[in-house]
Amino acid sequence: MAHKVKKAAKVLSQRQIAEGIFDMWLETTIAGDVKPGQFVGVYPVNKSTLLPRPISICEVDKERSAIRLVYRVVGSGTAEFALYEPGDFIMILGPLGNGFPIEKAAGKNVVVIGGGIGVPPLLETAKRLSMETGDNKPDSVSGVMGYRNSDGFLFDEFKEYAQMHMATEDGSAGVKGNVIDAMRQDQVKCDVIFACGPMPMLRGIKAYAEEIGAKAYLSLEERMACGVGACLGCITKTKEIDHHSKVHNARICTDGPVFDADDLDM
Amino acid sequence: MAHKVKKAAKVLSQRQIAEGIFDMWLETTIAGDVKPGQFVGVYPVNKSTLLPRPISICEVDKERSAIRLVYRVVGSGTAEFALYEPGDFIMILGPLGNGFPIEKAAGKNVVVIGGGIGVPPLLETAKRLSMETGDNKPDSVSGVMGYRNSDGFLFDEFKEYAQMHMATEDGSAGVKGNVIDAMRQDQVKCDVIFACGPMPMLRGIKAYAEEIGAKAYLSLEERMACGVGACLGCITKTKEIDHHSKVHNARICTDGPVFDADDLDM
Amino acid sequence: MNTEVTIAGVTFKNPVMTASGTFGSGMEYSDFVDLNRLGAVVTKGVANVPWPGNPVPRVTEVYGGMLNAIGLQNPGVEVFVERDLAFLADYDTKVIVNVCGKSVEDYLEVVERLSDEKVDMLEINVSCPNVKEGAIAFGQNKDALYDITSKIKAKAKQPIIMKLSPNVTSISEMAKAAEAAGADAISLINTITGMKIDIYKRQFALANKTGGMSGPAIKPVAVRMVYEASHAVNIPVIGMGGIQNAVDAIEFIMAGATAVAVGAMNFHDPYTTVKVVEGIEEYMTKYGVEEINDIRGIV
Amino acid sequence: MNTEVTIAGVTFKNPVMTASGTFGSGMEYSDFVDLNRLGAVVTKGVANVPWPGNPVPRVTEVYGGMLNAIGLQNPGVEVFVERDLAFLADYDTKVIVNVCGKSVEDYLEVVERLSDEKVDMLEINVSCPNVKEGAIAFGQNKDALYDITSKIKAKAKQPIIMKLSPNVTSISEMAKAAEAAGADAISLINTITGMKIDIYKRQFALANKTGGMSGPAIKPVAVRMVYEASHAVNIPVIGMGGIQNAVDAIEFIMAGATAVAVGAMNFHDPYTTVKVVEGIEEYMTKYGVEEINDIRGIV
Ligand SMILES: Cc1cc2nc3c(=O)[nH]c(=O)nc-3n(C[C@H](O)[C@H](O)[C@H](O)COP(=O)(O)OP(=O)(O)OC[C@H]3O[C@@H](n4cnc5c(N)ncnc54)[C@H](O)[C@@H]3O)c2cc1C
Ligand SMILES: Cc1cc2nc3c(=O)[nH]c(=O)nc-3n(C[C@H](O)[C@H](O)[C@H](O)COP(=O)(O)OP(=O)(O)OC[C@H]3O[C@@H](n4cnc5c(N)ncnc54)[C@H](O)[C@@H]3O)c2cc1C
Ligand SMILES: Cc1cc2nc3c(=O)[nH]c(=O)nc-3n(C[C@H](O)[C@H](O)[C@H](O)COP(=O)(O)O)c2cc1C
Ligand SMILES: Cc1cc2nc3c(=O)[nH]c(=O)nc-3n(C[C@H](O)[C@H](O)[C@H](O)COP(=O)(O)O)c2cc1C
Ligand code: FES
Ligand code: FES
Repeated sequence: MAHKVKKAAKVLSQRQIAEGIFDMWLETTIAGDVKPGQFVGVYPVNKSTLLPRPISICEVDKERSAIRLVYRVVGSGTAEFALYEPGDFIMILGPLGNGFPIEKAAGKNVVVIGGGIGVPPLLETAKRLSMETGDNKPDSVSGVMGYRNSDGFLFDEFKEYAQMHMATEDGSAGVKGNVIDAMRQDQVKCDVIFACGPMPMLRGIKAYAEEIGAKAYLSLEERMACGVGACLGCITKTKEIDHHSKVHNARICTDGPVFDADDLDM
Repeated sequence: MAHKVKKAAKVLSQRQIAEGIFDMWLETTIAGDVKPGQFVGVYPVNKSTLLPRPISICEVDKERSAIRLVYRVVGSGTAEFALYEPGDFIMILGPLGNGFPIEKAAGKNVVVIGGGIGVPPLLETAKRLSMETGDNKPDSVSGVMGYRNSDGFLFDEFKEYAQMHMATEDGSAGVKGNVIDAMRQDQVKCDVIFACGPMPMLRGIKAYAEEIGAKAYLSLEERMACGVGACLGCITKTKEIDHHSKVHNARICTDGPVFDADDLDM
Repeated sequence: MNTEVTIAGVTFKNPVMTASGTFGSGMEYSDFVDLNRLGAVVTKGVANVPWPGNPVPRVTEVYGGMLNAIGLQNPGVEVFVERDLAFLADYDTKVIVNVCGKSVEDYLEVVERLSDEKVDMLEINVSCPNVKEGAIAFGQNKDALYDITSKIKAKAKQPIIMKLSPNVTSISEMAKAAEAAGADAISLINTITGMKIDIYKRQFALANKTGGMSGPAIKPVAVRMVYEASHAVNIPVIGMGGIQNAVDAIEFIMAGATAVAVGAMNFHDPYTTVKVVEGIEEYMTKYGVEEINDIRGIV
Repeated sequence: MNTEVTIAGVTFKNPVMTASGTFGSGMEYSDFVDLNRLGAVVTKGVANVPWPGNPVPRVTEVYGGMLNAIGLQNPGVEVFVERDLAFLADYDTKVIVNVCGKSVEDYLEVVERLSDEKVDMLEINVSCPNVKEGAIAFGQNKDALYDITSKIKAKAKQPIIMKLSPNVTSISEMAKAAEAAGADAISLINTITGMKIDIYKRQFALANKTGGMSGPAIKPVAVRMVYEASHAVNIPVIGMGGIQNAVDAIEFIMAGATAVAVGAMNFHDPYTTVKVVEGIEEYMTKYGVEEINDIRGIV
């Protein structure tokens, strides 16, 4: 696992890609050894806020030594991030978390499923899955993304790597309904699932995976303080006594954010 | 007295004029009605610090609707100020305080005396005094500035308005010693004194004024919170029961910063 | 939309007050704020005779707030009545006078002197950490608090608010003692005792060594205490401590406060009080809150 | 220049420790920090059996700090000894184990289990505000504190540090009770109880409703309490609360602390502890301080 560091990163670009959703590229040596599904902690400059904001790594560009963050403005930290301009330096902590177990998809039909602001980490995941097969946009890699409406941020970019399906809450694009509705309706081939999104969606996916006999790996969210496994702030309930806590509490920031759905008590 | 406001001001220029001393012009409507010796409260952006920093108005340019602040970097606030660049907006509160009673110098020999970072407010004071006489650099207006060493920031600018004398602690320029030494040595004509600087200097001036039978008006400093007379943080001991507190405590931010030396219990 | 709140029979046009000692008698902030917009002006503490307060430095800044050790400097109740109450009489806002003293008798003298003055309520400061005698001693011991409260209640013509100190093990116990002794309301929190040392000068930042801490940094402690106190008693609670904006004010109201006060943030932004009033109105409109009382203690 | 300090016969290479619960068992921060540079690693609280802690959300941010309600989740002393103590054994730093429990017996069981382990000192946490039983109950009542301290002292093989709660009326009284009962040192402050409410969701930010506040926002309260406590007792005081850098650490030392601990700021900057060590060395060099002990309590 890559050594974790806190260090300055340089903003390369920043643009708004949908209502309240921003897309920022950062130049950082952290880019050197990132697994898809890992995240970084971004520190606001505003000194009334001291904790890092966990943001998933959406894409990696090793050549430029850069990572891409796609984030929604929801509070003071993300509002500040949206003001950064190319050339600004910001502090980040990472790489954090375990990432998706790409190797578990080898030779299988794999589906990346994202919901809302859970979509971003699946882009690099889809890219790696596609790379692993050696094919360009292989048949065995599918993607199902759920959005509120037809803004479908990042959706087109996935098309380079996977067979894509969309679900929207308001039915304004793709299948009306949630990602499971789209899976069923579009009969998406599925042995292994990599998913990130809101808790109800993840619960639905776990149930769906059990139903169809697929393996699901889910990326969870929780309020974090340290991001490195020290504070025990960000736990999720596990079925078995986990290796670290001995009390069915895995740390999302270090034991996760990606968990085998079978291990979770959701 | 001008209405006090808190509002945004635009940085017009910023430059370093001596070791650790910065000179910043701000565009602000506050410039419209400033008395020399008044000050503004400057709010740092850093949210760990919420209180305004009192900084004297060094010069006023009514045409550009601008004020000039000359300040020494001593802590987090002033360090932040030094980073501002033309075009930045900052929040200021003002105009604050009473200012020097220019009218008391009418027809008299007046000396403006500044020590260290007490020099700045005397520049606008000297300018107004000179204007009042109707003369250019009148004989009746003198200035004595005390510095640690020969950096003598602002000294040359005073020469346009007053007969100038310098004292330096290390003797590297002007009279070696303090401002009183320079007053005596250069036999500066003196009926009225307007002074700002460190407490020991002000005490010395009060004694000197008594000795030579001159009137002295002293600008004082104290830690401030509100800057508008509400918190009672910034008091100085007065000889008589003052009009506001009824307990010999005048508020430097509103009853001052300029006091008749005769009223002070220093 | 109705922002009115009533405390002990006194109706305030909105729940936003000034915190004692941070707003002078209103005069100092009238350049910035239309006092008529405020629920109440709470004045700086006043004693029976003029108090000189503590030596300077009296104020210093800390992370997200400040320490003060003013030491209750005040011109005495006579000057206060003639000057400050006279000034406030011209405004359409309620007037709450904050009262301090070194002994029970001191307090009673002020309370009696104010009996026939145009004062809506009295706030009894038994929680100032910056004076050696009286003040906080009454606020850190529940028997002493009970005693002084009942004596003041017996003499006061106006309803009394007991202002509690956060420097206690159990705020609920103190709130209950005040209620049992007849207080009409309680207000909290006063400042938390703190200290700052200048490591370069190797001396205390304040002449008084310790000072009372206020500002956004203390808000979580204040919200918790308002929640605990409002669950311990049936009298109204006026909440304060670090309020910066309407969001903070509403947080206190949801924790159980009937009204709120803005203190140190006036120094950061002299328009804070009115912005809080406006922000509460916006929140109520946006989220369809008809009565401000409907969200009190809602969590 | 000598940065060594000695507490109850244990000599630390420098006065900088980690605050319990903010540094795991050192493992989690060893990516960032050379543990050999620290005066001591103070571990997360450990109980006789595994504790699941509180439901999430367990952490939330506040102005200049955070609230936590972890609820002392821990894997129990057995796993702790095998895994965490084994890990720490490889480092040249002192090991202080933070001990928690619901009853006096719980504490004693842990203390006895650790008797023969490679542990330099025990820090007894009687001040965690986030668990319903035990913990803070012992830290808010001086008789209970005396009782548990003397019982633990009687059984402990290693010197004991009593970790005090700031949620009390008089920290001096608590410090004296701990000293009288035989504590070898005291550490303070633990977190201050706070609350945060989300006014849009109309619910508490933490599942536990209240949480313990830490971070720079609490520093003035912590410095004041360290000053008061160190003037009330003759045993050494370990100071903590909001330390961000060497300036803060030296402030605590000048207030009377023999050693200091860095807590929540590790989350802001994982290199904080080592930066504090280096900053203290720089200060001592620059200002000609030969012995760190020379500036202790200097104000
Ligand atoms: C592993 C992980 C990956 C994430 N990836 C992304 C992403 O790629 N894009 C994106 O837009 N958002 C992502 N989030 C959510 C993101 O962290 C929050 O939206 C953000 O922290 C909010 O910060 P704020 O200051 O704007 O809001 P505030 O509400 O002001 O934040 C206050 C505090 O709460 C914490 N916080 C708030 N919301 C969350 C949350 N949902 N999860 C964890 N902590 C939270 C913040 O870290 C901060 O400490 C991720 C969260 C986690 C846990
Ligand atoms: C009426 C008046 C006029 C002044 N004019 C000037 C000027 O023209 N140029 C200049 O360089 N300095 C001036 N000062 C001093 C200046 O206010 C302080 O140097 C400045 O506030 C330091 O802020 P800081 O954040 O850099 O330092 P910090 O020490 O970090 O300041 C922390 C706090 O202390 C207050 N403070 C610190 N030093 C002083 C001080 N000496 N007086 C009052 N409050 C202080 C700050 O306002 C702030 O609240 C003046 C002070 C007063 C009272
Ligand atoms: C400078 C200053 C002076 C104060 N004077 C008084 C006072 O005279 N009487 C009183 O009851 N409280 C006094 N207080 C306490 C405030 O009224 C308030 O309870 C406290 O500051 C917390 O609120 P805040 O964080 O919004 O400032 C004073 C506070 C400050 C900052
Ligand atoms: C997440 C977290 C967990 C903590 N766990 C413990 C604990 O297990 N035992 C303990 O005695 N103190 C615990 N504390 C308190 C700290 O050790 C410290 O006393 C407090 O946070 C103040 O220091 P700080 O402001 O530097 O964080 C914890 C604090 C935090 C923030
Ligand atoms: S955020 Fe601290 S353990 Fe995960
Ligand atoms: S700074 Fe508040 S009265 Fe002067």
